[in-house]
Amino acid sequence: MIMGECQVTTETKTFEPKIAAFLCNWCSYAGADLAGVGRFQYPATIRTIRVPCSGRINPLYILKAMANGADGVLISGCHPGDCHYMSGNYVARRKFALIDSLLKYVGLEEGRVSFSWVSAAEGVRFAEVVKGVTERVTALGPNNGVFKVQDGGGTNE
Amino acid sequence: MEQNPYLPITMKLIKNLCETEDKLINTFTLEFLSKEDEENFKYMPGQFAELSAYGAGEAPFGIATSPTEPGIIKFSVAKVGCVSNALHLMEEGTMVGVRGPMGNYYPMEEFKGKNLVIIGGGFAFTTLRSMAVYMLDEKHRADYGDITVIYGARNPGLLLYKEELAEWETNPNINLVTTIDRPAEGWTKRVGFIPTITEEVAPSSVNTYAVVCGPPAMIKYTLPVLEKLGFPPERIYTSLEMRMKCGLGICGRCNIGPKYVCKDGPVFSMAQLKELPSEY
Amino acid sequence: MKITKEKFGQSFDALAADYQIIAPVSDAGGVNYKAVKSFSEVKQDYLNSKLPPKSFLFPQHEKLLSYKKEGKDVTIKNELKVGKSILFGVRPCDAKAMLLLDKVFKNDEYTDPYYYERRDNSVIIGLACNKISPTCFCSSMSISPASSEGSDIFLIDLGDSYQVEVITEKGKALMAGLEELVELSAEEQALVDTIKSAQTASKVDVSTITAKLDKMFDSPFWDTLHEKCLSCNACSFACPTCHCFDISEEVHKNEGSRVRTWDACMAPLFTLHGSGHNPRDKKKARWRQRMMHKFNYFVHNNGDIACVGCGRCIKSCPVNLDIRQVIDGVNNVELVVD
Amino acid sequence: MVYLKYKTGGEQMSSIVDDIRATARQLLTDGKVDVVIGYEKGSLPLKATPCFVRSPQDIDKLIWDETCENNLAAFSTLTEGKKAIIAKGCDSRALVVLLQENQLVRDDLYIIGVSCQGVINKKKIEAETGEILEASIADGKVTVKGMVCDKEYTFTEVKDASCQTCRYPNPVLEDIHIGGSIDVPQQAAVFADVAEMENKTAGERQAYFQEQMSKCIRCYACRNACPLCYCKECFVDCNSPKWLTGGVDQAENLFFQAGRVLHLAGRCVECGACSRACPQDVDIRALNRKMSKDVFTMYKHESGISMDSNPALNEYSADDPEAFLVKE
Repeated sequence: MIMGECQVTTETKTFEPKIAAFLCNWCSYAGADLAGVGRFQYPATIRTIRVPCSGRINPLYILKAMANGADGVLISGCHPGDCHYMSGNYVARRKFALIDSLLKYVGLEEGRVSFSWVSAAEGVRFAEVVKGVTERVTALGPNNGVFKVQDGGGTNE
Repeated sequence: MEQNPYLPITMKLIKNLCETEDKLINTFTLEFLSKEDEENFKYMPGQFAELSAYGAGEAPFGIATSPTEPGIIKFSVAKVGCVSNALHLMEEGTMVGVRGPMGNYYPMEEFKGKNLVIIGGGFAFTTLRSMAVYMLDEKHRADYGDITVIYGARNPGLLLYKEELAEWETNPNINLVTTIDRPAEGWTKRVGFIPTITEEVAPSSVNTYAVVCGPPAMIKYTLPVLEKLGFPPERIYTSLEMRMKCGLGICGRCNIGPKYVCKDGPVFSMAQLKELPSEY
Repeated sequence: MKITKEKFGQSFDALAADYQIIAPVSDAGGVNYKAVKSFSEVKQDYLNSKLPPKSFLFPQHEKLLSYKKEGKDVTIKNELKVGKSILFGVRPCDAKAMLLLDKVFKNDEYTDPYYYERRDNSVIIGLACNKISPTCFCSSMSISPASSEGSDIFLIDLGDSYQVEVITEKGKALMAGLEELVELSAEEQALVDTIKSAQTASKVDVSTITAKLDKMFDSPFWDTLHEKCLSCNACSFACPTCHCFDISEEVHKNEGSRVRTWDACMAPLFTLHGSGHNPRDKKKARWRQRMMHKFNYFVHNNGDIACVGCGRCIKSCPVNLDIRQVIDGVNNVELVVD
Repeated sequence: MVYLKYKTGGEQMSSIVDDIRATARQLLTDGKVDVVIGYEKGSLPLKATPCFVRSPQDIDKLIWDETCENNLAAFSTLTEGKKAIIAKGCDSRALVVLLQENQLVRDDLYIIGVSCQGVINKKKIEAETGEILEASIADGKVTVKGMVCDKEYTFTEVKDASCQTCRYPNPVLEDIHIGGSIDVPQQAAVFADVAEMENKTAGERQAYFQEQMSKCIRCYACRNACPLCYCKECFVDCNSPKWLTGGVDQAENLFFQAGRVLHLAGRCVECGACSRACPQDVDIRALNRKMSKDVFTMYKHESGISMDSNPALNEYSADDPEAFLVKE
């Protein structure tokens, strides 16, 4: 299965998506770390942005990532109940549900923006999530511009 | 076609010097890259320029150097926003953009043969320094009478151009009075707010012009003092600050009544300001 | 003299090869000026466009320069690129507004090359208003629904033909290719006369407003005028003479551009200083600025009122703050004589 | 219409106006408030305009009819002093949210509640009749003389979209109620409009919103007309970080609208002021309605209907739906 995927990647070598990954410091970032330490392979498509908590994620981060040309966005925090700050991810969960729903409503393709919970112990799963997200974003192709600002209109600080 | 006034010339930041103890004000020394650029950048004390930190944007700052200092221009800038932060962080050797010189300048011609009292507070001393240096230049010194500089800051650490001030202390061509708001350890000079000190040390208003720059509160309380000392509004000058973008009198935000501070100012006499609405 | 629309359309289509032609078209946002390739795309029967044609001389978002940073070095590129264009179907109010903008973008010291390159390379084909909207008040602003001021060529719609007046040398040069002008019939002449003598029903009196406003900066009139204003930019963006802009930077990695975008005096952040001080932090001050700028400051600086009576601000205001009523209000203020 | 207890433009309407004026007079003469924020006749047909009454002699300017479309709650945070506000159902909901978010002091606010049978959407009429020259409202009929044609409409035909789907025509918080109340219409399917849009393909929706966004000129009338957009510095104006440029690229316009709508999620009271304020007729409401529907179906919450219920995004439950998660 993994071999097969690799072949797919080689064939479509022309497009390697760039995925902005917002990972919570306590679980998902540690999960990513564990994936690295454990040498669980996953595609080098994500650009990690560590945030203190998934509750810290502002919807604008997601929109901005796409405006600046990210082909996909991955957001990951602690599993519900495991939040380092007790309820940050519960609060985030409501936000995420609405963001996900609105983005699809305005016509953003399913799979462009993904949400997941990955704990610090789930190194393998983190790799799986990234693989899955990468596959779906690769299948969608480059950011088609629903939010991508044309002609270098992006702004970074 | 004439020059595109929106295109900056490129200059090299050769020195990025922290001026004050609170580390909020830096002086940037910029070097002209060509003789031609320098030729085209003929300015007078009181003018300003739009300084570009590429990646952050552009903002207007008063030119702190005098045209008598060739090859370079300097700006002393407080860290307040996007552009000034980027400038503060900038490494020496970086290329920046400069548009200018812009605006009007202190009426150096009109000042000829007159005594000058220059009153500055905080970091609003930049274009005043330019003017003082201009008049102290050997080519110009004879044109002007007595020069008194009253310069104050909250504490000694916040005074700009400390080395130069030290030099002026002993220079017979200029009478420097520095003051700080509250007593501080090691400070042996004057203590007190500028209006009070002005009242104490200002020269006679006869045949004298006053130029005042500083925070609004300082100006507000200094003006009555000058009035009391007999300075008529036509002989009191100040330089105004406004939010500016184009610097060309077009973009529409820096106006006071029908006057654009960027083009018709920034230097105004109190007599001129009295004719304008108090919207600044 | 007149030309049939059929003939005119043929010349129009031919000109489209050399010129970018901007003309009113009907689309999702209503009637607006857009680039067209053929006369058949042009909306024939319209009162006026929803947004003024000023955006073709002064776009809402325009690159001034671009740059590339490499290490400590930077290279700058001027982004001024302009082709020849024709603005077709410009109403008298908007044509007059361009004359006013001309004064803004050139002052005693500077000329704005971005505006003037476009301006100098464009020909304005004006079109008289056969129908007048109830919010139009151009007749009060020394314009009329059929005034040709500001147009290079001026047309009056006669149904299946246009009455043609060539106003400027620029217009003459463009018209050189059009030979097929014929005389108007008596009937058509009568129609032209009717259109030319038409006046807007809505009127304001601006005869003394500038002098009045000279004395009104501190008037209590401003204390309540602004209350219902929401401080949005709808009126300014819809205004053919409003020209305030912002300059900002758009950055992508080590490359970027400096752009100018429309801005408006109604926005509180417009005048906010870096220090936090804001000379026009109150709506009152901003509305006073809007009126003063249009009816007083602009007159002092440029000799004309910066309002052409197109009525777009009236139509676009979400709270119905009607500039005609504000003008009336100024006229009705009793100055306190001291 | 069955649910209309009083007719449009009828006698009850004028008695409401009398009662509003009497209440305003009382409040001002008693010194209970400094200003009464209501409506007066506007300069255009079928358009009322907000009116700030500070002295009894201006009281007779106050009106009440189907043209009173602005959400006056938007002025509550902008106007200093003690104020009385004439509030329709949606306006009162906005006031509730503002109170919940500590933007208003309850004691400084006097709510004059008026039940609302909906407001007229002028744009809908003008699309057919051309610019309106004259118009009158009587007996549930709106008679319009337009530049293109004259036409007579029933009130329901020209009612604003947000009023068509209104579930709270009666004020939810008020200090005095004026006029009768309105039976809440039974809607066959709540959020039918959203469902219709949801049933379209992603491509169709994308095309629809791109067309809508292409009209936006970023004048921010929507934001400023919104009673709940009270941020001192909106994210669009923020320059550090700079979320948006001043460009009018449709992707950026969607960024602005989506960002704004997400900030209003769980707070929006569906008054439709944004859409009505839009000079370019952008269907902003479609986005807000979607959020309202989601909040309603997922979290059983409607914003601003009671001072006691917490805003949806301030709360959570252990079993909130999480269908949005990736499948891995």
